[in-house]
Amino acid sequence: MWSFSEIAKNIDLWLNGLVGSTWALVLEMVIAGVAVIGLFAALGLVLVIMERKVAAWIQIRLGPNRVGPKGMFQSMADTVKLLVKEGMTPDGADRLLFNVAPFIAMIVAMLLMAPIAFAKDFQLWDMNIGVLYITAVSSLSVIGILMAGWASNNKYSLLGAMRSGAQIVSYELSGGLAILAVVVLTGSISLTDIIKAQENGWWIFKGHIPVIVAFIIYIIAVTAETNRAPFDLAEAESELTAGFHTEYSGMKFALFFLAEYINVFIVCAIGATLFFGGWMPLHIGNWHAFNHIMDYIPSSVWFFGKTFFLIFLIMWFRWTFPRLRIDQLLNLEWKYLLPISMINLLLVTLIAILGWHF
Amino acid sequence: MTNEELKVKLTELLPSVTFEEGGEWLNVVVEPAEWLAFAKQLKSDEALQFDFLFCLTCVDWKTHLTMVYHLRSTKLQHAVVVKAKLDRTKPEIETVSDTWRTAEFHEREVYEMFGVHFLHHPDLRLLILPAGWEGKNPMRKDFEDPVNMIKL
Amino acid sequence: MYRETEIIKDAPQFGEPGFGDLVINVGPQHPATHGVLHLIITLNGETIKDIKPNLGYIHRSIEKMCESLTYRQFIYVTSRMDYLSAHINNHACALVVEKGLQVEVPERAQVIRVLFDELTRIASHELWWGAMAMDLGAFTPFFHSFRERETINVIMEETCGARLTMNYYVPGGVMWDLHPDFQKRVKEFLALYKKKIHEYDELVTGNIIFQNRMKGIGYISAEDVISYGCTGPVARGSGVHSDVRKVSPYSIYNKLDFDEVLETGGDSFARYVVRIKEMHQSIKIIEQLIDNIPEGDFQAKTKAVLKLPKGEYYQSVETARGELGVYIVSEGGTTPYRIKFRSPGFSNLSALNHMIKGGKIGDLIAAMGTLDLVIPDIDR
Amino acid sequence: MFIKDYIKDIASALKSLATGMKMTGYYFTHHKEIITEQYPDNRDTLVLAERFKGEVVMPHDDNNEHACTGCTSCELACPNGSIKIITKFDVDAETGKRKKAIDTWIYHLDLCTMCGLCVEACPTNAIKMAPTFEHSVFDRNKLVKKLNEDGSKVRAGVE
Repeated sequence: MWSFSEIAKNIDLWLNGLVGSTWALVLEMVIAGVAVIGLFAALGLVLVIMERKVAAWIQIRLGPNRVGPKGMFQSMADTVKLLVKEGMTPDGADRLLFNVAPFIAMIVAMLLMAPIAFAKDFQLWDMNIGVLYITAVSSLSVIGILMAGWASNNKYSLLGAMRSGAQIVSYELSGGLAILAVVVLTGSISLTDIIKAQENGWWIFKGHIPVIVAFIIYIIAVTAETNRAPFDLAEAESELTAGFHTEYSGMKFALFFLAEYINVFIVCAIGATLFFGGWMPLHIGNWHAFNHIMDYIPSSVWFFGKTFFLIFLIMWFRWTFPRLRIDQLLNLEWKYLLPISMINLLLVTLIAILGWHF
Repeated sequence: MTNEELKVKLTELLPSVTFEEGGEWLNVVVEPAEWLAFAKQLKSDEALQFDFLFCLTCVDWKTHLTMVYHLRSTKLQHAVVVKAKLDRTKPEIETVSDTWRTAEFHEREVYEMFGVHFLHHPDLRLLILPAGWEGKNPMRKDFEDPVNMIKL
Repeated sequence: MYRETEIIKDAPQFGEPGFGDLVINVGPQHPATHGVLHLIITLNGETIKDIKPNLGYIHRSIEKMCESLTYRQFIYVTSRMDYLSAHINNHACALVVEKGLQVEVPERAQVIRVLFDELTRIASHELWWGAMAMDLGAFTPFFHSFRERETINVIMEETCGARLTMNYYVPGGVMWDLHPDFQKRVKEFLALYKKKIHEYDELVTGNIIFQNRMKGIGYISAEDVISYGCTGPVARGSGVHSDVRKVSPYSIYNKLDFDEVLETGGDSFARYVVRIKEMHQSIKIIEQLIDNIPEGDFQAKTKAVLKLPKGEYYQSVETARGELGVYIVSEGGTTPYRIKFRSPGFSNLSALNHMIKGGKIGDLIAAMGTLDLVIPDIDR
Repeated sequence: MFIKDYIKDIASALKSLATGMKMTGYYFTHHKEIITEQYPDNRDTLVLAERFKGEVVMPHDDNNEHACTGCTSCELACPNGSIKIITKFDVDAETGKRKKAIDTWIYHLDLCTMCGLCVEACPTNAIKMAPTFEHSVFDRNKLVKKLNEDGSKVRAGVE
């Protein structure tokens, strides 16, 4: 009874009863806004701690263990530190662009929250063009980075911004084609249809070889799009000190820092929805007893479990691989990922038409 | 080649060269004017092939400055020490940075520490000392610095 | 006065060649320079056109200082020059003084010295390997390399009493005898090292991203290496036979069986492989010596006040970075009249401009990583 | 043909990435490999090598006597002048002769580089290196120490 969709339905009924339907809608939008910001804050805290613990264990050290029980309040302390720190604007910086850039990065992250299905029919906005909306909006984040790089009047950040501009634009291609592979199999670009099509088995199993290849390309493209690990050329510590957010400090830096982690959450959520069936429990063909047992686990636990597994995978990349050089990065995209994802798309359409998938 | 053979070969190359005792390698004293030509021969000559200048420095003997070049041949495994006397007031010598590339940095260091002016050096600027130390030549024996140096 | 304004003052105007080049400062505070090295780089887009090093941020004029230190006192100064091969630097100074005084160092002291030199070489290559990987963006190898380096530091702490700048060598031998469980700890280290060696290749050497970042980067031919005076792994990466332990063996290196590691690639990857193999060679040397450390006293009798007879002395040793030469001109007094330290880092740095012209910033960081620069070794 | 080594190239790349991931995965799961030392917490169990050169100290025995005769050989041996010996002449009780004795043994801990040459040079082993390493103080002139206790004398028979 206590699933998210029930709660949402009760609130809706209660509000409609209380005030007229238009006011109820406005109030619901406010509640949704507050809920998303709350999710951001919680995610920010959880992901920072998770990243530092994963990094620590891989690097044979303990990780934060002093602030709070077993170091759990460390990210709380970091956020408070960033809140009280002075957000300086370097002289000679383009003041407007400099101060707006972090908010652009944050707005894009929030926009992408809309179509994601957190639990069984529990979505902010069940739009029928889900996938198209996601790919369109996620390409806006590069504007925030370019603004930051250009506005902070610092040679290193300019270099960092130029690099990340080239990187995000080129990795959109193979990321988009990988997503298309799943869209072709389901025949619709609405996220709920995609999840419903995975009723009798997730696409990663049903779509066998081509969807696995699409998934690998998707993970690589998405790591590049969020400027992480093997592709973190935008803020390459050892080359450009801190890349595009060198001059940021205080709350503005916190916004960039948070936007990066929220982007990682979103792309993993999308990856989980497309390839691992979002909130759909693990069903195998006609094993009804097994499927029935799987339904007992609430759908939101399924969703968050899959997403956090993918986040762990991306974090694992970060603490294992060195950084690519800018020309190798683009070389990898244009000479390897793009051709493979195109051929893979052809393969998937062939399988979809002939129905060779499970 | 042993020291004696080297001695014969070098006097044949440049008659006006004199030799000094002391140290495990042959010490050759050369006139600063003939040094560049002599250096080129040392490197190009088949029997010598001194292609590795492993130490270039300067010693301040209070009456004059001596440039010391330690040369070794990586192919024939023999070494020689070439010295050139310069007068203290206007020390000048030809640069050898185009025969041995390593000389460029070492000569810049000797220039700022001892004030030896290297002619035709590609980039004779201060290397280690901060700006404003031109001409102070801290490594000379008569360098006075009341702040940092405590006279016992 | 900020040195860079000099360059900007006469920056090329519109129409002149070189207009539109970006002049950026790498250093003196920069994560990849491992010290206060300041490189002024002229960039055209991402490719590097020219590098002008600006040194002297950690210049303590060691050579001027040594002119007022006696022959016992100046040894401790050299471990502040290349602090990663402190023992090997002290070994050079001790050898020069012993060569001048014709002091016969007992066999036990020589074996102890060679053991500590090789342990220092491994510790230095460990730290280089971790820092090199961190420069290229992989943070994990740094912590793994410090696990081995820490075991060596504990060995040093137990016998010499210090972890980084151990002042253990004196003219005539070593300050104290070995600690009783020195051999046990060294055997423990060898066991740990053998267990963990495959990880170095799995995590870094075999990694395809690493190879792409290092293969063909910072190429320097054999003639240029000799002409730029580079020694050590930088020279052996291009196939130049320059290991002082083989070219002019000192101490008991001629009695030891180890081979000089030579690679002909000439690029960053070749220099990387040379250092990794050199670690194996040092392990081989330690294994030969650890079980037969001869008995006898650890320090030869020397007079209270050491006076080197008039003349000049030169001794070179193979540090982790290359050939360190100590050139002493003595007037017969208790302090050297003039002393010159031929430091490997100084010449290796001069080759950087030749290596990296036309490369990208990422290549500069990769090439600088394989040069293994220690900045106090350059500035002295 | 091009396609064959294109695929082989990708396969070897993925394999090398996979071995790297396997190794870090091993360390992620095996926490017994962690080598962090919790310094402030393990202070009482922390054992330092007894030869650790932390600070020069002058051991005094129970009746406040030390072995320093004030011969200043340690001051001469110190490479960077961090030792200053002030000597005084006090009259020896029986023989009535004036004998040189130590007045204050000034030790500049902030200048000292712990090289151990003074301990080496001392003829009567009056000073030794203590394995203490927590030297941080709030006021710099706390680092200038006087090693011989007040009212301490030379131990009899130390020449």
